[in-house]
Parts: sequence; C-alpha cells; structure tokens
Amino acid sequence: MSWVLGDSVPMTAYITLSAVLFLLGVVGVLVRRNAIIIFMSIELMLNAANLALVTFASFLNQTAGQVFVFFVMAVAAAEVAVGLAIIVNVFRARQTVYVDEVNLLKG
Amino acid sequence: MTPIFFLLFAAVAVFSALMVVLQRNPVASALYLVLSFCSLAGLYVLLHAPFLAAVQVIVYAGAIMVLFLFVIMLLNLRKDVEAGVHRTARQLFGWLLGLVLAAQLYLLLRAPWGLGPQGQEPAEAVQAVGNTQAIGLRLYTDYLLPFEVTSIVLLVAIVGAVVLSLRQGKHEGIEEAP
Amino acid sequence: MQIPGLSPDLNWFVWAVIKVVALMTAVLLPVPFVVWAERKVAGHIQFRPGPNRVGPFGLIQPFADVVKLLFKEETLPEKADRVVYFLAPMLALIPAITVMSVVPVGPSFYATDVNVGLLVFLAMSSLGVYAVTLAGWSGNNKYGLIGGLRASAQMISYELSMGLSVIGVVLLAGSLSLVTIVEAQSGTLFGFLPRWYVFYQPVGFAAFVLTMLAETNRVPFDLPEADSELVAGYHVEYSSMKFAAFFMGEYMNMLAISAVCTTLFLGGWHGPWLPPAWGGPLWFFTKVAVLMVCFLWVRWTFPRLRYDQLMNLGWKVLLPLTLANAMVTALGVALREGWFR
Amino acid sequence: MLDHLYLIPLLPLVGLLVNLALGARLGNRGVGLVGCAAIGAAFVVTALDLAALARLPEAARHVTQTAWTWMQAGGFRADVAFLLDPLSAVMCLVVTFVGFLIHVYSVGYMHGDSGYRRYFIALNLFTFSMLTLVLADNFVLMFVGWEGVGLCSYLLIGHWFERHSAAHAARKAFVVNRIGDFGFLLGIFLLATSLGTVNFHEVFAAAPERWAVGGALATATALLLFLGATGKSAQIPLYVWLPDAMEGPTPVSALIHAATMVTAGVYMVARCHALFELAPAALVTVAVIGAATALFAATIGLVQRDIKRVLAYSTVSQLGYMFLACGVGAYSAGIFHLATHAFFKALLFLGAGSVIHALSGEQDLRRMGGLKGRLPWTHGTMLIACLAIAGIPPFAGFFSKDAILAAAFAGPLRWLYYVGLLTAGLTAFYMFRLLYLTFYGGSRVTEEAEHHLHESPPAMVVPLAVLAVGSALVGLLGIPLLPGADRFGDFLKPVFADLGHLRELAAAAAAGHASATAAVGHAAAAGAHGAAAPGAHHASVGLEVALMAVSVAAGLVGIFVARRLYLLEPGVAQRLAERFQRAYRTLLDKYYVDELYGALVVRPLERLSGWLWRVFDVRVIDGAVDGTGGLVVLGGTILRLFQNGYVGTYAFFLVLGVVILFVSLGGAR
Repeated sequence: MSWVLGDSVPMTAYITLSAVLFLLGVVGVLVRRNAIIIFMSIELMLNAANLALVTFASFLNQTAGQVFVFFVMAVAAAEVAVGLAIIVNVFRARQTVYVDEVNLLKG
Repeated sequence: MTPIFFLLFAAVAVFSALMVVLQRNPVASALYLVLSFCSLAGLYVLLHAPFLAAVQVIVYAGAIMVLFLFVIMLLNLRKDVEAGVHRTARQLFGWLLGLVLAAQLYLLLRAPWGLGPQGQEPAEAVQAVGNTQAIGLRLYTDYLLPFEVTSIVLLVAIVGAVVLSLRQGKHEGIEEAP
Repeated sequence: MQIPGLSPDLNWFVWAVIKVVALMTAVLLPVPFVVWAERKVAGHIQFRPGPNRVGPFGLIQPFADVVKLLFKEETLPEKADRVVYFLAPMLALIPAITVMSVVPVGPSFYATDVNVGLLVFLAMSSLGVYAVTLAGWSGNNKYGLIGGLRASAQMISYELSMGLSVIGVVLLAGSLSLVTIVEAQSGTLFGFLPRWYVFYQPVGFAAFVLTMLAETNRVPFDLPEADSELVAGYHVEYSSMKFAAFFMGEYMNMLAISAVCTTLFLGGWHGPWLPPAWGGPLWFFTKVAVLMVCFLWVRWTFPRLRYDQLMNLGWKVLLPLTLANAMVTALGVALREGWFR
Repeated sequence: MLDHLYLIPLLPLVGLLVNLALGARLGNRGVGLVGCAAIGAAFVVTALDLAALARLPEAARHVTQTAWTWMQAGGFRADVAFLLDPLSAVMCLVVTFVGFLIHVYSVGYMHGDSGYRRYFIALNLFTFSMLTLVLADNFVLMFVGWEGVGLCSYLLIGHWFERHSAAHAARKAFVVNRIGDFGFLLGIFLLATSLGTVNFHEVFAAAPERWAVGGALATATALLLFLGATGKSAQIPLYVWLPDAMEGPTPVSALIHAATMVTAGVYMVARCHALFELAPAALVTVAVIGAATALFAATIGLVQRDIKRVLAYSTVSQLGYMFLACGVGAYSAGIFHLATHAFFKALLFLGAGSVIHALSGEQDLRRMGGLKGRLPWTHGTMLIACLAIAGIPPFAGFFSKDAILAAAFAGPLRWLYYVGLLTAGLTAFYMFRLLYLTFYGGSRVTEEAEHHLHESPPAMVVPLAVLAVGSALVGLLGIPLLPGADRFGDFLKPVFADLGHLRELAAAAAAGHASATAAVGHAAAAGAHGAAAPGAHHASVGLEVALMAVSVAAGLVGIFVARRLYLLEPGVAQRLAERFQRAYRTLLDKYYVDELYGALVVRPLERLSGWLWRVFDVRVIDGAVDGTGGLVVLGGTILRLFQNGYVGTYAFFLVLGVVILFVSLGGAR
C-alpha cells in the first residue's frame, strides 16, 4: 500500500476493486429473493467487469477495452429493458417479485 | 492526488455496493447502486476515460437506474420481507460461496500474472483526456460489425420490451399515464 | 494566474474554490430576480401590474417570500421514506450547479474546460430526474407518486431528443468541449450575420428549446406538477425550505439550461462592439436573460399538453425530426470535408 | 455464339422452372407452349453453335467453357464446365431436334391428361439433364446428367403411377439402372484415384502415358464404364428394364427409350474411346456384347404381340449395333447409326403412338390391321421408317448400318459380321411384320375402338412428317466410298483424331507381349481404321459394294418373308408357331430372362433384406435407439432432482460451478 502516498495507482488495485465489486454482485444474486435486486446485482457485476476492461485498456495503452465497455453498456441497456418488462409481467401474473414464489418451472 | 481520489471513489463504490445487497428497501438499493455507478464514473476519469465516465453516468445512472426506480415505483414495492423458502440456507450458502470465491480471487491476484502486449496506439492518444475521437475511430473501423450487431440487439430489445409490456387486449405500454 | 507565495497545488486549489464560489453566486444570485420577473411578466401578460408593493417595482418581493418560507412549519408525512424525503430537494439543486461548472461564461471565464463538457451537461440533466421522481415517491402520496412517475417517463423520453438535437452542433464544431464550441461560433456569416449555430441548426435549435422546456417541467410540459389535476404533483408533500429548494431548483435549472442553450446555439459570449474581456459575460447573460423571458412568456401563453400528446410529440415528432437533422448535418459536414471526393 | 454454350442446357431448365412456378396459372396450353418453346430455343442455339463449330478449323473444333468451379478438394477438382466438340454437338443437335418434335407431338398426345403439367416439367427436366450429360467436360458432371436422365426416365415411365404395372416398371428401370450406375461410379472413382482428375481432356491425355495398354487398370476402368453403359443403354445383361419401360407414355418411349437417353451409353463409350482403345479386351467385350444383344433382342422381337414391345426390342438390338460398331473401333459409324436411329426409331414410336391413339389405347397387334386407309399419314411415315431401319437404300438406316457391318467385316472376329447380318435380316422381318399386322390385311379392330377411329391431330402428324423426311435423308450425310461425301465422318474426324496414335501404342504393346487379348485388340485396331478414321486406308471398294449388296439382300429377304407370312398367306405363321411350340414360347417369354433374374437375384435379395429387417434392424438398431432413450430418461430422472424451480438454487449451483472451475484451474497451475 505504499502507492497511497505516491501519485499513481497500480493496476492491481483497480483489478482488486473490480473483483470485490463482482463478488458483491454474486453475493447479491445469491442471497436476495427480490428479482429486481437480483437484477441490480447483475448490473453491478457487469460494471465490475467494465472496470476491469477500462483498467486494462488504460494500462495497455489501447482503446479496444473502452470500446468493449461501450458495447457492454449498450447490451446492458437492452437487457434491462427486456428484463424489467419480464419482471413487470411476472408481477402482473403472480402479484410478486420474489423469485422463490415463482417456481412453477420445474421437472 | 490520484491515490486519494482513487481511495475515495473505491471506498464509496464498495460501500454502496454492499448496501445494495444489504438494504431491505428496493428504492434505497437502487439509489446506492446509482451512487456506486457514479463513483465508478469517477474511477473512469482517473483511468483517462472521461468519455466512458460521462456515458456511464448518462446510460447507467441516467437511464437504466431510472428505469429500475420507475418499475419499483410502478409495482409500488416498499420493504422486502426477507422470509420465503429456505431463507437461512440461502443466506448461509450465499455468503459462504461469496467468501470462497473471494479467497480464490485473492489467491489469483496474489499469484504472479503478466500483462498482454502493449497496444499499438500511442500512449498520449489514449491517455489524452480527449480520447473520444480515438474510441470513435476504433468503433467505426475495427469494430464496425459488432457495432451494427449491437444496434440490432437494441432493436430486438425494444420490440421485445414493447411486446412484453402490451397488456392482453388493451394496447398500452408500461409507461401509460398512471 | 499564479498568486505569489503559494505552492502550485495550493494555488490550483485556491483558484478552484474561487471559481466555484463565483459560479454558485452566478447561478444563485439571479434566482430571486427571475422569480420576480416571472411574476411581473405574468402580471403584465394578464393586464395587471404584478408585485409592486415591496421595494421599487416590488423588486424585494422574492426576498420577502424567502423570509416567509423560512418561517413556515416543516412537515414530515407519516410513512414517508425519511432519507429519500430529505435527499430529494438537495438533488434538485446539485445538477444545475454542476452543469454551470462546464459552461464558459466568457473567454477564459469558466470553471473547467472538460473536453466532454457537453456529455457532462447531458449526464447532469439526466440526473435531474431523480429529484423529481424521488420527491414524488418518498412522500407516500398518490398525487406525488403519479407526478414522480410522469416526470421520470417524460424526462427519459425527452433526453433522447435533447441528446440528438445537439449532435448537429457537435458535428459542426467537431468537439464536445463547450469552450471549443463557442470559439467555433466566432466571426460572421456573409459579413452581417453572426456565425451562430442557431443559423446552421434552426431545426436543432427548435428541438432543443422544446426539450429544454420539457426537461425543466415547464409549461406546456409541466405535467409532473400539474396544479389543476395533481395539486402541485411531486412536491405536494413538501413545505417550508424544502419546498423553497424545489422552487429554486426549478429556476436554477432553467438558468443552467438556458446558459447551455446560449453556449450551443447563440454563440456564447460572442457579441459586437464590446471588448470580450467584460463584454463577453455581459453578452452571455443578456442572451440567457432573453431565453429566460421566453420561458416565462411561453408559460403564461400556452395550455398544458395532455399526457398522450406529450408522448406523441416526444417519440413520434421530436425523435425522428432530430434524427433526420443529425443525418442531414452529418451529410453536410461530410461534403464540407470533401469525404466524397 | 460459341461463348454461350451454357444457354443450351439453361433454356430447358428455364422452361422447367417457369412451368414449375407458374404452371398452374399458365394452364395446359401455356405449359405446353413454354415446354416446346424452351426446347425449340435450345435447338436453335445448338444449330447456331454447330454451324459456328463447323466453321472452325478442324484442330480447333474443341470449345470448353467453365461456368464455375463446382468442388475442389486437394488436387481433385470438378468444374461445371461445358465441352462442345463435333461429338457432343451432334448429340445435342439430335437431342434438341428430336426432343423438340416430340414435345410438339406430346402436346397433341397428352392432351387432356391429368398429369399434363407434371409430364412437361419432367420432359424439360429430362432434356436439361440429357444436355448436361452430353455437354459435360468431366466425368462427374456427366454423371450428374446421367443420374438426372435416369431419374426422369423413372418419373416418366411411372407417369401413370396409379397403374400398378407402370409403377412397377418404373421401379424396375430405376433399380436396374442403379447397377449400371454403380459400375460407372466405380469407374469414375478409379479414374479419379489413379489419374487424379476427372476432366475428359486431362484424363485422355494422361491415360496413354500412365497406363500400360491392356493393363489391369485400363481394362478394369473400361469394363466398369461399359457396365454403366450397358445399364443405361439396355445391353445384356441389364437390358431387362427397357421393354417394361414401354409402360410410359409413347412420346416418352420415343424420346427417352429410343432416341436419346438409351444412346447415352454409346455416347459415353465413344467419348471414352481413348480409354477403351487402351483396353483391347474391353473393346472385344463391347463388340461381343453388342452383337449378342443385337441378335438376342431381335429374336425376341420376332414374336412379340405388343406393338410397343416390338419396337422396344428393336431398340435394344439397334443399340447392340451401335456398341458393335464401337467395339470394332468404328466409333463415328456408331454415332452415325445413333443419329439415324434416333430419327427413324423416334418416328416408329410416334407412329405407333399415333396408331394407339387412334385405336384409343389398343396396343395388341392382333387387334389391329387394315388401318392403311384410315391412317394414311401414319402409314406413310411408318413405312418410310421401316424401310430406313430395314436398311433399304437410300434411307438413313442403310448407310449407317452398312458402315457398321463393313467395320465388323473388316474387324478381327469376322463372325460378328455374320451375326450383324443375320440381325439385319431379322430386323427387316419383324419390322415389316409389325407394319403388315398394323396397316394391311383385314381389320381385326374391336367395335368400340372401331367407331371412333381417326387420324391424329396435326400436332402429332406434323412431327411424324418431319421425322419421316429426316429418316429418309439423314443418311445422305454419310455416303461412303465417294471421297468427301462422308460429311458426317469428316465432321467427327477431329474427335477421333487420336485413334491413330493410340493404335500405334496398342500395336507396340501387342508386338511386345503376344498375349491373346492384346493381339485381338491390335487386330481390331488395325481392322477398324477403315470405318473409324475416314480418309485412312479403306477396305477395297469392290468389297464394300459387295457387303452393301449382301446387307440389302438380307433386308429384302426379311421383308419378303414377312410379306409371305403376314400378308399373302396369313395362318402360316400360326402353323409355324404350333410346329415349333417350345421355341415360340421361349421367344414369346423372352427366354425367361426376367424369371431367371428373379430367381437368381431378386428373391434372394428380398429374403436377405427380410432377415435383416426382422433380426438386425428390429433387435440391434432399434434396441440401441431405445437403449439411448432409456439412458436419457434415467439421467433426466436423476437430474430433475436438482431442478426444483427455485432460481436461487440454480444461481447457487452456477456459482458453485465457477468455484470448482477455479479450483481445477488452480490445480492445473
């Protein structure tokens, strides 16, 4: 942690941060039962990945990573639009957004 | 200066992410998520990606999270009741797995790992605060096809969302006047 | 410039503080007068004098109002979500001020020259939604909720058109930095017409003005706070200073957005006769003032849109229009740069 | 014109597609019109091409055009490319011209048939495939056409598929052809593997260098190719399908089973003469089988009662002639006979068709007779055709058949000549038997056939007339002896220009090791020069004339016998039949060949496949399939314990998987 006093942040720090955020996302998906919160956690994971991408892009001196992040954002927007529509439909059908109350789909 | 800002943003991001998971109130979670996204935008600025920072705020904070809030309000969800089927098991295993994964990632990060080859683009072109143009060039030359495909994905998503939100019989989208 | 006897860092910091303070005053100071102007204009449009008791021409009236509001009772509805309830009014103020930080008031008279300034503006205006939405929701009041929902839907819809309407300008200036954009508008057209982008981008300008009204929830797009049907909509549950915050927020947003509009379309600080050093800011604020008057004028002249009309206008008129405008502009730029040769 | 070869096969294809797509809307008139127009156009193009080709210098009469590369794997490569040289040009002309006439004829003949549109579509498809076959410049593409015509013949034989016999005949034709095609395919594989190419030009260039004359490889290839030819061209032992093919509509029999498709084998052998010349043994086989088939079929034809079957057997025997010609190396003579035969045999079939049409479907000679007056046009044209096939000068058959006989006479195995001669006599006999039984003598027509007996419509008569003119005159293209009068031979010369060289090779080989086959091949080669490469040394003129006289005499004898037996003293034939009861029955039942095949091949196969079905298929294969299903079900029942419908659980297992993956990766480190 000697870099704190310096004037540049090592890449490992960024990567660790993105890893931590990703983990929090995973945990969120696992422990919550509210579909919307789970969805948010997924978004969180996406952003963690984005952070990693931007980090590498910046430390490797190339824009490709940033372009990928751009794509991720676009696709995330699409995903949210559809996903939320689905959640709304589920709510209309079952009056709940709790994933463990929606369990008809099993063998 | 940079490390200070980094620590600041990182702290905020992690804290708010944690709150997203812990908060019982969906709206609060959403707001914390917005906060976390905003601090990520700050980190992007530190990483010489101001364009992405702005886009991050516009797309995530400005559009996606608003959509989340919108739905939460539409369904008028207040506090979560965290009961439900085998709740304890869920909590327990969830956190347990999270910890295991954390340990693994820690080992992974401690292990020596090298970087790939440096990019061709000159450092200043990328580091330059005005790398919007660089991104644009990349986007419209090397990644033109993915770009177009993404647009198709978006179109499909629009159609899908509209179809999903059409109530049977009446033709009104989600955002008809409540 | 370097203040003697200061380390560079400290110097930078000091100047930053100075600029910030200047900006905040620049945004906050006019507010009372805008309020006054609103009431005056309203009055005159309705053939009545408007406030004219407190001070000359009732100029002190706004301050009297502020005092009154200060002494009002703070109410906190039952079952309100406290945190959010307190958060919302603050959120109403932040974006406006932040936007001002990237707007160049005069040559070398701006807080920062972010090279993605325009995006910062868009980002902030998109954050503006939260204040309204959260305010409407947190009060746990059905009028408020409806107001909030309307606001979020409306603002999301019109952000698109706003973003698209400024693309033309970006294409012409070839930069996202507001300073560069303003500098690109110097000089004149055919010797007499100032080279402002309003003349290059009439459609873009018109669209921007419309979306401007919608983003600030002004008439004829004031559905979120439609007094006659939603009894003040999203801030129905607010009183005293929190209400004042929303009140100020609205006018600050108007100021900020007018400033941006001036920067993008009306040539920012450019103007004849006066030396730019102090004439620049003067011209700038004059243009902003004109725009503000237009705001008021519109408010007291037009009826409110119905919700479906609002959505139709946003999605079926403005969006295609701005898209087409962007394409045509792109074509023009391509021709100008001679990419087809 | 020559740079638009692809037009020739394309036009019928277009017609076919148009009929396929819009046929229902066009209506029957339109369909017929389109079909004929397509073939007509193809004919015009072909004629123009032929003219252009004739204008080229001899050496250059060899136009190749690559449409696109069809398949390429390593060194192997097959193009969709068309080759126009005198040989293919002549074939194309015959196919398109006769095809066109028969299309026109069909408009009248098939009028009011329920499958009218289907019929024309199949007919166009056939023409397309046939032209592809002829114009192909490599074996693979040729095989495509080869299979295409096979398919079309199947479709058209079974045109009236609701008739059981027709369906059966179609199936028989298809299966029997399969055997031949299998041989052909093997031959192609052999070529591709040993020479690494399937392009005609390259193959014929490479084969003489790479292969020893009379070597196993050459002989095997040639024999396999010839097996294919026997299948397609109905030679012993695979001729059995052709007589049954008469179940199809008569125009089809005329076009496919007389004029064009069945001659594909001859064309193929002529095209591959370079290979056959390298395998003298194979050549001899071809000659012997050809002669044998000719005689064999002719004898059967003597007594058949169904007018179309008589013609069918005569076709078989005429094809035998052509192979005989090829076998003794007189390729151009064979092709010449092919062309003339196309004319008069098509004419005969169409005439027969006209008769059948007039008698409202009656095919049995015993219920005809005395139609001369009633069907003047049909009678006249058929008379010409019979004279032509009987080899009476100056009709077409005379010249071509004479050329073949001359070549056979000059050939090594002189007895082949006598066989040919005998066959010629028999041919004349049964053809005139048919003629007399149909048109002369007292009418034996049944009443209901009697009272709407009528001459055919112009759409049918005009083609008859045209073909009659053709059958009368085409022969004059190939007048022997007079120098320069053998236009046909001269035109084809460049194709067979390499014969001389090949024969020197053969001769050298023969000199090298005096093995029997090689000697025969050598002799055959040496002998065949006369007919094969006109302009090379001729057999002496006197001999030629004598041969002609003999063959004509044979024809006349045949005619007179027929006249006596069936016109002047009817009943004699009857008595003869009773006298030689057994022989008669044998002939009538076609030497019981079908029964023989049935006993030897078909029934054992049926029994084998029955066993396979009951034991192998049911027990082993189905068992395996069911077992797989069972396994899947078992796995499913286990796995569905994990699928409890709770997304949370799924997510949990997902992450668990990630963790395990990480662990394994860590282990890999």
